[in-house]
Order: sequence, then C-alpha cells, then structure tokens
Amino acid sequence: MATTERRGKQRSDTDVAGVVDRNGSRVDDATLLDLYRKMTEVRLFEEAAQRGFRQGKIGGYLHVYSGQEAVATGFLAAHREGDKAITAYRDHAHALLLGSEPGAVMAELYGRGTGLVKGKGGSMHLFDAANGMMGGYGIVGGHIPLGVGMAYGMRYRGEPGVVQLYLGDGAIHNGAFHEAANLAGLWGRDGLNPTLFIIENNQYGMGTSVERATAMTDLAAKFDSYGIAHEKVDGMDLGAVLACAHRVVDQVRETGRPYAVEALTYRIVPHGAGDFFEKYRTKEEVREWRERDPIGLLERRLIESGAADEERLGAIRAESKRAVEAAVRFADESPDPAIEELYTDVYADEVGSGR
Amino acid sequence: MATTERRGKQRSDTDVAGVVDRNGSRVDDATLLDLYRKMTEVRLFEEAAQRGFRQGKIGGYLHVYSGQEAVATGFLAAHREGDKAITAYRDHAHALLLGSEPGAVMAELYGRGTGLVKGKGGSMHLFDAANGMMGGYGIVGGHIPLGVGMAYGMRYRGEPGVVQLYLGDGAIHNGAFHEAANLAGLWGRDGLNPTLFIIENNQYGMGTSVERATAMTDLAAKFDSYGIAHEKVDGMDLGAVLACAHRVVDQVRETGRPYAVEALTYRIVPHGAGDFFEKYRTKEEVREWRERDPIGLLERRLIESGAADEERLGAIRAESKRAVEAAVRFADESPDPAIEELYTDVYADEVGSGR
Amino acid sequence: MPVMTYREALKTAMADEMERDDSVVMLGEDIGVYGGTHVITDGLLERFGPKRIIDTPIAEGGFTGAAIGMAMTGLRPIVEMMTWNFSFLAADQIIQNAAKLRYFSGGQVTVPLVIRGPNGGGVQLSAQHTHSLEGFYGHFPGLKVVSPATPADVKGMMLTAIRDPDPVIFLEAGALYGTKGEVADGDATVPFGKARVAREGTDVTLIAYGRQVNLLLKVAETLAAEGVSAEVIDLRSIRPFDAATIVESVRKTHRAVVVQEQWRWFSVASEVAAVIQEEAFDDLDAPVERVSGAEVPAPYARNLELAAFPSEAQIVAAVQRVLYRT
Amino acid sequence: MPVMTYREALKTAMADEMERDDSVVMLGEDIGVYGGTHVITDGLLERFGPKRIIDTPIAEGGFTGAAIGMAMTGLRPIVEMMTWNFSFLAADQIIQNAAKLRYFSGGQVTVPLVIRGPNGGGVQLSAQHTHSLEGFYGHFPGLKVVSPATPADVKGMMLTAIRDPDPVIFLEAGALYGTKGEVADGDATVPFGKARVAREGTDVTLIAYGRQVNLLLKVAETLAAEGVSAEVIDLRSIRPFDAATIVESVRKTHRAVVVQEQWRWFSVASEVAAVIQEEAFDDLDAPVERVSGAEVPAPYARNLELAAFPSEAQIVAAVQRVLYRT
Ligand SMILES: Cc1ncc(C[n+]2csc(CCOP(=O)(O)OP(=O)(O)O)c2C)c(N)n1
Ligand SMILES: Cc1ncc(C[n+]2csc(CCOP(=O)(O)OP(=O)(O)O)c2C)c(N)n1
Ligand SMILES: [Mg+2]
Ligand SMILES: [Mg+2]
Repeated sequence: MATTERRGKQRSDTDVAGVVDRNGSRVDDATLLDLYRKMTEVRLFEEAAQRGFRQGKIGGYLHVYSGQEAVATGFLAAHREGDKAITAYRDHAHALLLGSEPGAVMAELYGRGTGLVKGKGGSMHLFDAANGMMGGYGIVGGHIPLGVGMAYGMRYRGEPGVVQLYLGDGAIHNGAFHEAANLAGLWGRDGLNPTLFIIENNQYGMGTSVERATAMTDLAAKFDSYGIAHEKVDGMDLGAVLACAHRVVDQVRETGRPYAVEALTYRIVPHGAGDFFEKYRTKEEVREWRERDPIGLLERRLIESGAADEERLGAIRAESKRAVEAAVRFADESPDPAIEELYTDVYADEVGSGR
Repeated sequence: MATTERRGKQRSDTDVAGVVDRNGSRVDDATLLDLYRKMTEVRLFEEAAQRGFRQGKIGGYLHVYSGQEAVATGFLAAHREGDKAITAYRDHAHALLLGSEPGAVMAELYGRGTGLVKGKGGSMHLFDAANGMMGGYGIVGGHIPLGVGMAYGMRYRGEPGVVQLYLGDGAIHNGAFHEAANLAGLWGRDGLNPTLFIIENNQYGMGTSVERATAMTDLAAKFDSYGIAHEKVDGMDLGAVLACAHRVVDQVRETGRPYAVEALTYRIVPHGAGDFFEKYRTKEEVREWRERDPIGLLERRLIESGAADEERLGAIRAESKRAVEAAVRFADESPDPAIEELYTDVYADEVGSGR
Repeated sequence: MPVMTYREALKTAMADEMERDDSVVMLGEDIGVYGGTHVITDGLLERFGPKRIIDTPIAEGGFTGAAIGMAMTGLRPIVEMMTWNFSFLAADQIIQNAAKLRYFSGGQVTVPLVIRGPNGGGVQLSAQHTHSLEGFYGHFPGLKVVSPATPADVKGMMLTAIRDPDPVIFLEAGALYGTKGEVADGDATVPFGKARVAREGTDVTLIAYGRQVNLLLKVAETLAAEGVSAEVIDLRSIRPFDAATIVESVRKTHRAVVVQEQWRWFSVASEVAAVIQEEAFDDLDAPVERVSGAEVPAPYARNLELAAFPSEAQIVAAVQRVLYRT
Repeated sequence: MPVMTYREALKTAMADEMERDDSVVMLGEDIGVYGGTHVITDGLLERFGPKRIIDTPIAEGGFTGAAIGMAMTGLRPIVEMMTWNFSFLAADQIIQNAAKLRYFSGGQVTVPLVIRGPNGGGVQLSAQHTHSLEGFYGHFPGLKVVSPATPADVKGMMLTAIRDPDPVIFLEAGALYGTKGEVADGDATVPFGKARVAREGTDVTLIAYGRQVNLLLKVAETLAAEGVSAEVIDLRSIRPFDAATIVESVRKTHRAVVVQEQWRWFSVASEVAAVIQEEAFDDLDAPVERVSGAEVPAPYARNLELAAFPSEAQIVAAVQRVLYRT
C-alpha cells in the first residue's frame, strides 16, 4: 500500500462497526447489509458487462467501477429525493445506486431500445433524471461546470437539493475543473452552490499516475484556490465513506456552500474493457490493492462485528447474482431501437431539423 | 488605500534608496535615472496613444498601461539577451521596455506599414522577436500556455533564457492558466521550465474586482496548486520590484523551475481607451491610488535620496517627451501598408493558400 | 410602430421576457456592475438583482457549462458571450454538451439556453477579434443558429430564442447595434427557419444575413439605377436553413449571388450554392457566385481590413458575371 | 515495395523524422508510459526518452498551447490529440493562436506544428466521440488540413507535415489504422494540396477522403458490374483544396457525387458542390449529389449508427440519380 502512505493519512471518522448516520446514531446492521448487497450487485454487474464486452454484445468504450464501489455506495447512501448526481463515463455504479433498473442499464450497454436512454448513449451516457442521475459524460472534466450550474439552478428555484459531483483524479488538471470550482466557490458565498465535489482518486487517469500529472499531488488541497473547504477519506472503507458522506452532505445542504472530498481508491481492473496490457503499473501493486478490495474489507468487518456470518453474506451475494443475471437476460432479449429513433430527440420540435 | 490593506502585506525587499541588483550591489543612480526616463517615456507614450485614439488615428481596441509602469519596468530591467517576454493586449510598455522603436510601436497603433508588425496586428499584437518580445495577445489567458511552452523549448535547446510571462488578475480564473501552470510545475521538476509568472494585479479585470471574480483572493497562493513557489511585491514601488526581479529572475534561470510573483498595482485609467464611464469603482478610489502613482513615488524617492533634483527630473521628462513626439510624427507621416500585404504572412509558402 | 435601435430592441426583448418569466437569468462577463461592454444589459442588474444578472469571471467554458447545468434544472439562462470570438473557449461545452444532451440522454434532458453576443467584424479589431461563426456552429445538429439583421428581427427572434426548448446560438450583428428600425410593441415573435425577402426583384437573387443584408440593399439600389432588378434575401436563420425561400427566388431570377463576411471555404455560402444547384439546377442560368471575406486572418490596418471585407464593388462585379455582362 | 499497416506507416514517418531531426518532439496524453491509446507511439519513449516523448495531463488546451510556444522557439512539436473529439478544448489555441500567429506578428513568428490523431467515427463510440472535423478546421486560413486514406499517404503526408513551416491539422482515418498497403521506403513525401485519382472512370466522379475512399472503391466495383464507369477521387488535402483535379474529372464525366461522414450543412461536401458548379457549370449534366452523415448526434446502438453513416446503398442511389436512372 505504498501509494496510500505516500499520499498522507486519510481522515477516517470511524470504522464500520461505529458508522454513524446524519443524525449521529449508529447505522443499523440491516442498512449495512443492504449496502453490502448493493456493492456486490455493482461488482457483479460490472463483471457481467466485461463479459458482454468480450462477447461483442457491448460496443464502444466500457469503463467499469470495480474496486471503487465504496465511494459511490457510501456517498449515494446520503442522497435524498430531489438531490442530483453527475459523473463522467465510469457511471454504471452511480446509476444503479440511484435506483435505475439493472435491466435497463444493461440493455443500454447492449444498445437496446429498452435501455436507460433508449440505446442512444451507451455506457458513457447513463441518465435517469427521475432518480436524480443527471448523466454520464465522455469528455473528461466537461461535466463539472454542469454540476455547478445545476446546484445554482436548484437553489435559485428554492429547492433544498444537493449535487453530488463526481470527478476523477485526472480531471482535476483540466481547465473546466478550475473554472467551475471557482464559480462554485464564488456562488457558494451567497449560499447558492450546494455542490459536493467527490474526487474518485483511483490514482491514475488512464496510464498516468497522479505523480506524473501534477507537481502538487494533494488533490483535495487544490480546492484551497477556490475557497472551498475539503477533506480526504479512505475510499476503500465503506464505513469511513458513509460517516463522512452523511456529515458533509448535510452540511452542504444546510449552508448552500460547496465542499470537496478526496476519496482515495483504486481501480483493480484496466482503464477500459478494451485494454489488455498495463505497462504503467505493476502486477504487485494491483495485487496489494486487491487485498484492500472494499467488498472484502466490508465482509471482514461485518463478520468481525457480528453483523453477519459467511452464510448470510453468501445468500446476499446470491441475491445480487440473480439480479444481475436477470439484467443480462433482459438486455439480451430486448430488441434493437426502432430505426426511426435515429431522428428523435435531436430537437424538441420539428423546427430545428429543417428540411 | 483600503484595497491594499485588505489584500494583506506586500513583501517589499527594500525601498529605492537601497535597491540591489542581481549581484547584491546597490543599483547606481544612473541606472535608476535611466529607468525613470523609461517609465516616463512609457507614460507619455500611452497618453499620446490615448490622444491618437480620440483623434480617430488609432482604431480597434486600445489598452494602456498607465499606473502600472513600475511592474514591467522593474522586471524587464532583469531581462537578458536571449530571454523572452510574453503578455496580453496591454502590451505597449513591454515592447518599449524591451527596446522596440517607439516610432514603430506608434506606427503599429496607427496601422501603418512601418509598424512593428507592418500594421497587421495593431495595439494588441506587438511583436519584436529580435528583442525577445514574443507578443501581445487578445484572448485573456490564451498566451499563458505559449509562454510555458517557450520556456520548455528554450531549455530543450540548451539555452539559458528565462520567459517572463505577464498575466492579469482576471486571467487567473481561466482554464488556460490552470492547465499551463500545472504543466510548468510538472516540467519544472526536471529543470525544464524557466517561466517567471508575473501577475499584474491591477485589481480589476475590466469592471470585475478580484473579490467579485473569486472567493479566494490571494492570487499568488493559487500557485500552490501547481507546486510553484511565489511571493508578492508592491507593484507601485520600482525599488521593490527591481530588487525582487533581479533575485527571482536569476533563481529561475539557475533552477529551470517556474516561480510566480504577484505585483499589486493599479490602472489609473479606464480599461480601454473607448470606455467613458466607470460604474464599477469610485472616483475616490482612483484618486487615492493616483497618489501612489509609481512615477510620482519614484520621483519623491529620487529626490529624497539625493539622486536627482527637480530640474534633473524635468530634463529627463523633456527627453521622454521629445522621444514620444518623434514617435507620433513618425507614425503620422508613415504610409499605409501596401494593399498586397493583405495576403502575405498567412502561410510560409504558396501551398497553403491554394487557389 | 415605434422606432428603436437594434440594441434597444434586443434589450427590450430580454427585459420583457425576464419580467414575464422568472426562470430567465443572465450570465456573462461585466454584464452587471460594469453595465455590459456593448451596453446591452445596462440597468438590468438594478432591475433584476444579482441572482438573475450574474457577473462572471473570465471563464467562457465554465460559465457556459454552468448555464447548461442551470438549463437542465429548468432555468432559461441567457449567456452573454462578450463577443463570439471568445466562444472557442466554450466550444466544447456548446458542441459536446448543449447540442447533444437531449439526444444522448434519450430525451430526458432539455437545454433551453440562449448564447448571444456580437458576431462578425467591427472596426479594426484585428485577427483574434474578427470572426463570423455562422457555419462553424451551424454545422452541428442539436443547435439552432440565428443571425438577425434588423431591430424588428432581433427582438422577435430573441423572444423566440428564450422560449425555445433547445440551445440557440444567437449571433448579433455587432456592427448594427446602433442602427434604427420599426419594432412592433409587445409579443411580436419572429419564428426560426424562415428567411425574409428584404426586397423583391426579378433579375438576380442576392442572399446574405447579418450586416451584409444592408450592404445588399445598397447594392440593389445601385443595380436598380443600372436597370437590374435584384431580389434581396435575408436568411435570418442559419440552422435551420430556409432552402425553400431561396430556391423559390432563384426559380424566378435564375441567378444568385451569396455574400458573407466569413471565409469562403466550408461556409454558409458554400451551403447556399450547394443547395441552389441541388434544388434549382434546371432553373439556374449561371453559376451561383460567392463573395466572401478574404482568406486571411483579419488585418488591423484600416485599408487592409476594408480590402478583406466584401465590398459593394465586389458584389456588383459578381452580379455582372452572373448576368454575363462582363 | 514493403506492405505495412496505416498505423505502422504513420509511426515510421514520425520515428524516422525524430531520428533525422532532434527538434521534433511529441506531446500528448498517455503516448509514453502507457504506449499510446491507439498504439501509434508505443516504444517511442524507450527510443527517444521523456524529453522528446512528453506525457501530459488531460489538458488539451494547455498542452496544445504549450506546443505552439515550443514551435515558436524552433522546435517541431507533434501533438497527439488522443481523438479529435477532444480538440474542441484546444480550439481556441488552434484557431486563435496557431493559425494566426504568423499573420498578426507580421511574419516574425513561425509555428511548425503538427496536431494529429484519429478523426471520424469508430464503432459505437456515440455522440461525444464521433466527429469528422475536416470542415470545422478547414474553414480557417493559416491552417493546413489533411486527411490521408492510405498507408502510403499517411507516411508521405506525415513527413510533409512535420517539415511544413505552418501548423498542420492531421486527420487520421482512425477506422483504417489496421488496413494494409504498399509504402515506399525512405523519404517518400506526399505533397499537400494534390488530390489523388484512386480509380479512373468516365461516367461519374465520386469524391471523398479518409475512410469513405475505401467505401467508394467498393461502390465503384458494384457500379462497374452494372456497366457504370466511376472515377474515384481521394481529396487527401482539405485545405488547401484541390479544385483543379475535381473539375478536370467532372469535365470528363459530367456528373459528381460527394461522400462524407460529416454532417451535410456547411461541410466539405458543400464546398465541393459549390466549387464544381462554379468552375464546371457548363459541363455538369446533373446536380452534384451529396451523401453525408445523418443530421443527428452519433447514436450508440449499432443499428442506429449504421443508419447514420453513409452506406453503399445511399451512394449507389445518388449515382443513379445523377445518371437519371431513377
Ligand atoms: C478531454 C478528454 N481528454 C481525453 C479523454 C480520454 N480519456 C478518457 S478517460 C481518461 C482518463 C481520466 O482519468 P480520471 O479522471 O482519473 O478518471 P478515471 O478513468 O480514473 O475514473 C482519458 C484521458 C477524454 N475522454 N476527454
Ligand atoms: C477569453 C476572453 N474573454 C473576454 C475577453 C474580454 N476582455 C478583454 S480584457 C478583459 C479583462 C482582463 O482582465 P485582466 O486579466 O485583469 O487584465 P487587465 O485588463 O486588468 O490588464 C476582458 C474580460 C477577452 N479578451 N478574452
Ligand atoms: Mg483516475
Ligand atoms: Mg486586471
């Protein structure tokens, strides 16, 4: 775990046995086990997607979240109705955790008409506006200003919502981040920017490590430039993330001011499903991090705390497996989009398209 | 001087009587008087340009440097042959201080064929590559990556030069700044980026004060995000700027690492020569700052230290005046560019233009 | 009908719409405290307050993207691009997000956004501040692109733009801010996608948009004195593009000259010529002529700049060629 | 002549030129340690070291601008745009600085820069990753824009590009990286501004560039079986644009179909049609037909995507129309 140490101590409010929710009370075992179910469902979903890609059923680019589950699972546990989330192209977990039907998500990856966005967007563009999932975006950094604008829009309209804005460690060096974070800081002074920036620091942007992308590797501290307070959290530890999430989401909601959390995590799979060699990191490094796999970590903690035994966890995993299998079946059996769909959703009306 | 106080103490190495050059020795009176001549020439040049604009002899946009002279005068005093400078559109002073003929600069503003860039660029695009003046640019922030790239290029070629990269307080919130500063920090780790960032903080970008552009108003500290060391200097005080300039230019040259200086200064004139009302600042504020006019300040210091008397300074000002008058005459008497020049300098060869 | 300037008509439309609909907000550099660099927004801060008239830092990509996000929550933001020359910095947001969000969200997201500002050359603004970006943005499906030339149209099309559910690229003829014309009171919207016959004629069709429309009206006068009856078409909308009106005119006149300030290659005039030959091939008695800006970055010196913009003389010469009078 | 892939030919040209001239450096995301996302640059870091093969953060505007600065000091940087889709973020640097520096510096500054990467659709990359930007960049004087379709051309034009004193927008046909062809050894440069007659014919002229050239060659086979002799022209250069070769062909065939993946409005095909009607008006027996990508953001689903790209059937139908066989 050399990298973690190098990057400084994580703030870890608590371990899982002492997880507190936003009211300061302990998160009950049932909730934790439900989050365990969600995490395993996300992992199995991603593995099924990788299989679908290798089978040629999924095209284009496919980026899975394996290894990073604790981050979105923990933060989205603090998501309330009316809140919104926005992220980049590594977005399946966020959609699933916000409540999208796994079948509709898988059908989207399969490019089917029953997909979450009718087969028009694919893996990188999951949207489920009804659940607050405001997208999946393919241009690194490009969604950050959108999230900040949504936060303004919600407060302008007097809505109490918070925007969870996810971004990668690689996105932070992009100009779009700088401009948007500065706007968030500025608008937050008037309570008009309830944006929670969540840096999914998986330590690489494709093959470029944080150390090779910037001379100043404390990513959370970059928010100092915008007057935005920040902290770090161990992004492999669901308990730590949960505690942090409940606390900071509430704070952002109450103040209308932005806040930033850097979650240190690790992508235990290649960047994209099409990548087959990884010259930029060693097998040992990956192996070491797999030992801190957030799901394994949670399992050990649940067992240690007596919240569950192996059998119970096995039953939950089986449940997740069935859900994912059903999703794959749904996708597989779904029809292609109707060909007329090519021309819909370009404009709201007929005027735009012209002749 | 409320604003200065609000923005924190400036680091001021010395006052003019104790100005030291790069060898640590006192800058002699002759040098100081020569810089006084330059500053007054710049000021009178700008006033002549404003007159030319009002007379309709200068078109387009015209941004003058009045009030800010101590910054470029001080820093460019540390410029050596082979060094380069690059700035935005408020660029007349930089060209003049680097040695461009005042006549050629004025002729450029007049749009004449004898202009510094043949009348093709105008006020915002002064270039004098032979003297290291690598341009004037009209897009806020757009020149910053160029300066960082030039610094890399020079070190790559084994040249000892330094790039003085001037930018406004308004430019710092632009994505181009963020991306370029990050590259400078990164490349500087290998001694491949002798960029000296000089923030000409005149406290406004057009009508937007620093406070209204960002929630974190310590502009120098923004360089922390890139691992670039920085300091502030009183940009109205030539002595302070000079001392700082000699020290930091040498340091950048020796290390090949970037460095940043925020010079606090003030534009005592409207943003552009076409502006006639200024709703965004009070007359009193302008008046207060005019009392710290860098030329007046230098005059008082020169007299106090005994380096010159009123008469001597008057003679120098008269010399500057003659130089500017000659420049205006040269511009006025110069011909328009030949009409064939419209099509030259688009491509190096004929291939590009095609039919 | 009241007479007002292009500037006043534009401001009236925006202010009226802000009164009517409080989901309309405005963002841009120096639109508030400073009063607007082109004095379009002066007084609006006092009227609507800083939550609705939002001064921004110099960050075109960031605030355009933020406006897209606001639109996604149901606001109707108007972004002032101080000049369209700065929009290259927002090109990614405009092209990759605004234009496509409806499509790649499968219709879940709507972006009712207007981006507006002066387009085209001014006087000696030189290379970085002189662009005509109609074709540049017009290329992208998902965007609507308009270029009104008169006070009546700038008001009517701004009303339409603000109410439009899709992102609108609103290219003002900066050089015409001070020009006057009759403007109907009230809710006088002008629809998108309809060209305007600015002058009727029978011998040749002259086509332009923005400030070149006025140039064409002058040329038409000159031609009339020489016995040539020119029809002048003001495109108004660039995307959607009103091929029908053009084709109808060319069916009558059999000749066409397209005039634009932008560069010739891959431009609006290319499209107009392509469409005319596609749809009126048999009616055409001469090749469609294009008069465009010189293929050089805009020069500063006034004599060079004048030589770089389309001139009356060039247009008249093109008309002579399509009439085979040369 | 040795046979190699488009990818190998491209890499060979760059590596050879880096050997020959140490002012050539390369910048881009993941071109070094990672080996290049399209495996174009793999091994070059080991060969030329990190001072010449420069991995960058995800900052297209910043590193493109830095490369312009390097070029201003006499280096000859090659920027890898991982895909041209990301170049909107560098549009300001490319259009406002690279293209115009020579002009607005009055000829004092030269920008010998190549920006290269895959252009055009892949397989299901969807809306934000599917663009054909020939016309987008081709519009701007100061840039040279090329789009080689064969291994021989990609090598020859890359050599020309690196040695060119002006900024070159080098649009690779990403879909063709794996295709093979004969490539001459050594210094086999291919000049800019010259189209290539890829197949001779007499009845109709088919015009394209990039991967659509291969599509046209297939269509020409189909047409030959039906007794139609098609001439296929590969534009190769977009700017400068070789009108002469096109016009010469149309003078012979009297009919033309232009095919492009990019959207129709304000596009390369618009220009080709405009030029043909301008310069070969009397030789033309039918309107120039354009076959373009569907006017929608690129969809993800494979069936929709296939319907959005130009197809053999669409091209054959267009040929039938210009031959009045329908
Ligand atoms: C502007 C832009 N440049 C390059 C790419 C190609 N690209 C896709 S993902 C990626 C790495 C992003 O890294 P990070 O932000 O850390 O996210 P992660 O993939 O690690 O989740 C890159 C360079 C892109 N999509 N957009
Ligand atoms: C990208 C861009 N946006 C807007 C402008 C218009 N503009 C010209 S100068 C200026 C203010 C810049 O302020 P600052 O960087 O502080 O420089 P100063 O004028 O104070 O020297 C603005 C907004 C521009 N030229 N470029
Ligand atoms: Mg990452
Ligand atoms: Mg300023």
